[in-house]
Amino acid sequence: MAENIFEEDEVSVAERMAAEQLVVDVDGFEGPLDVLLMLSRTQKVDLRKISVLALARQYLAFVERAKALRIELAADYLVMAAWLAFLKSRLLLPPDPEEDGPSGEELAAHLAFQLERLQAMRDAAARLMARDRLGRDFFARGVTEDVTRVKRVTYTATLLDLMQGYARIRTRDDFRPFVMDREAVFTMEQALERMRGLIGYSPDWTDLSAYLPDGWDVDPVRRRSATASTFAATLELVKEGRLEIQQSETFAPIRLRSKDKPQ
Amino acid sequence: MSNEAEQTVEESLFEAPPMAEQERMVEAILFATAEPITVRELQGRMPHGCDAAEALVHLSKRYEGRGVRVVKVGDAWAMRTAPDLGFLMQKETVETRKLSRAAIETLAIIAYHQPVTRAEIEEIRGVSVSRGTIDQLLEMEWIRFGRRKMTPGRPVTFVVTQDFLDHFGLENARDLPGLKELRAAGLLENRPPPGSIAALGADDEDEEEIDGDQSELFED
Amino acid sequence: MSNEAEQTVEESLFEAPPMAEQERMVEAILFATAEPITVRELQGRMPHGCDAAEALVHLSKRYEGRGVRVVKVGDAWAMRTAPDLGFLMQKETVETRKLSRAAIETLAIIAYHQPVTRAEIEEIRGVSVSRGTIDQLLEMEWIRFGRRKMTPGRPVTFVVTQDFLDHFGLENARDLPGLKELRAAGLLENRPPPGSIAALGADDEDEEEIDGDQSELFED
Repeated sequence: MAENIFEEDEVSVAERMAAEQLVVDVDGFEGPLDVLLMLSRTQKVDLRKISVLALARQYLAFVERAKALRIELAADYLVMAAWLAFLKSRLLLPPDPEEDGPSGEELAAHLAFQLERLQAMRDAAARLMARDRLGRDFFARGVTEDVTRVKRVTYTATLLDLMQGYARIRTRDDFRPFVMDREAVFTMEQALERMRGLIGYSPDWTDLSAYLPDGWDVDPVRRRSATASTFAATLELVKEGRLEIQQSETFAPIRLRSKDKPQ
Repeated sequence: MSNEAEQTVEESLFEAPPMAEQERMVEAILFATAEPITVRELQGRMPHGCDAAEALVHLSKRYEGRGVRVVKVGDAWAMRTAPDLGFLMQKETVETRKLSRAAIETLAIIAYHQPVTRAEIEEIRGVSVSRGTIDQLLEMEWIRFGRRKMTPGRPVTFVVTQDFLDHFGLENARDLPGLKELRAAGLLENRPPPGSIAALGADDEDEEEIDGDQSELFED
Repeated sequence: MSNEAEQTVEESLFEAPPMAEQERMVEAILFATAEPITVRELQGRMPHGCDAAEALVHLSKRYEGRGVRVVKVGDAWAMRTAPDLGFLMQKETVETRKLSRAAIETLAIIAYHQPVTRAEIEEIRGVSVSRGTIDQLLEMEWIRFGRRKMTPGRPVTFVVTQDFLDHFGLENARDLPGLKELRAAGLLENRPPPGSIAALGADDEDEEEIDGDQSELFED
């Protein structure tokens, strides 16, 4: 189909081939600037000496051919075509002194600059990719040793910390009255639990002091607390009818005995 | 008395090992690691008082012409096999994902024009840059975000990374092939189209920023 | 560049490269290969006519005493960092932390009451002293064991060390300010108002809180 169209143009085979390729490859182009750059190469001159007018004609012809082939051209190709048509007219007509804005030459120069810059970047990219490359031409160490991170902690303190610490301890006694000292308190709950476990084994009269828990019978503060709670627990158990309690006289030892039947 | 003790401790603390020994240390560290290591990092791993930079000079001289070289990558150092022996390494060759033409061109534009905004890349290429292309380059860690441009909208910029330099065996982004010539030819300028107002007078500022950023990029 | 290299290789297909060149090749291969490599494998990768075994001998001699060595692993060869430089493969980060309150208090008691037994420390502090606290202070070399007390059980005592004195800038443990001076310095003055309701009937948890407040007051 393409051949039929171009037969009428009476162009050389080479040109026709180029044109065909151009049109067929339109999808392969990356936008109008890419096409322009490719077209500019057919002028076979230094990009700086390119004829933008000729280039505009080439591009417009390209768009016409693509249209004739019913190739869907993206909008920007057509925008570029319109712009180039405008540029062409500017370049061909003598400048209108009334009109503002950049001259055709300025616009053309900028387009030439854009093409040259794009070409320069393509060349640069090619040179970059042609460099010796890591993992292809030169290589990194094959066996790497990981760096283990060791965290070392050092501790520090100031003399003030030290003195404050000491001051804190030495003044703690001042705070004592305001704080319940749990260390030296044997609660009634604890005593009750302990007594419940013990009374079953004491059918004989036993001194209350014998029921004080280990470690609570030496230090006077602790002994006092343990005695009080144990006595209170005893009374509770008497109330429950599980214990008998007696004291021969004031300040005499308090003695107790189980009411449970020994098993 | 206590002061004296402290002093001697400190003195021995800062008495560095002989240079030959420091060279061995740098050798071992560089050898063990695939990634480039900065002088600062080297210094941090070596005993107190060592001069990693000097040891590096000695070491790279020692490896001149060997099968393995000491190379500078940005402000870091690494050991790499000599490129002329690449033919021995077919086994080690890692197939890098083939980059599209768009990706390669975008990469080159970022390398040569950095810091560069997406709009500028598009202006140079004449087509829009797909998100995927940028993503791919970011993912490969060949490019990263630079600081924002001080232009309306404060657009984000892209710059190349140390990995990029390492991959292409560049000591520095200034060593990019043909960079000087391109700059002299004005081809790295972001010339605004004639008649556009927005970019008027912005040229000098941009130029400055490019230089500033390029050197800054490799400082840390 | 790699093309050139390839060409020279092909040209010298039957003429082995000079031994120095072979050594370079072995060096590059050993460097880049992840696994140890046998002489036969080396030979297979090098150009025809090469003597990998001899090149290996030269290479390992070259690396003698360096930061990297050529070592035999089974019947294969590899390059490894010198064992005496293993410490470089660690990155030490030092973090300075404040001593815990328990440790400071224990230390203070030892300093003020030395030589002092653990039981005595516990009596003064009113709480038991954890093994860890004592160990930490011993490890820091701020306290050491003193002579045993001539009391039943002959308990061990603790005293402060010279390091301790150095750290706190004291010539002598007796230089520590006394209670009177602490009070004069305002260190003992912050007491809760007598009969303060907040503290009434407080249990352990509250005690902790009160103490916390107290230390805050001191620190300000």
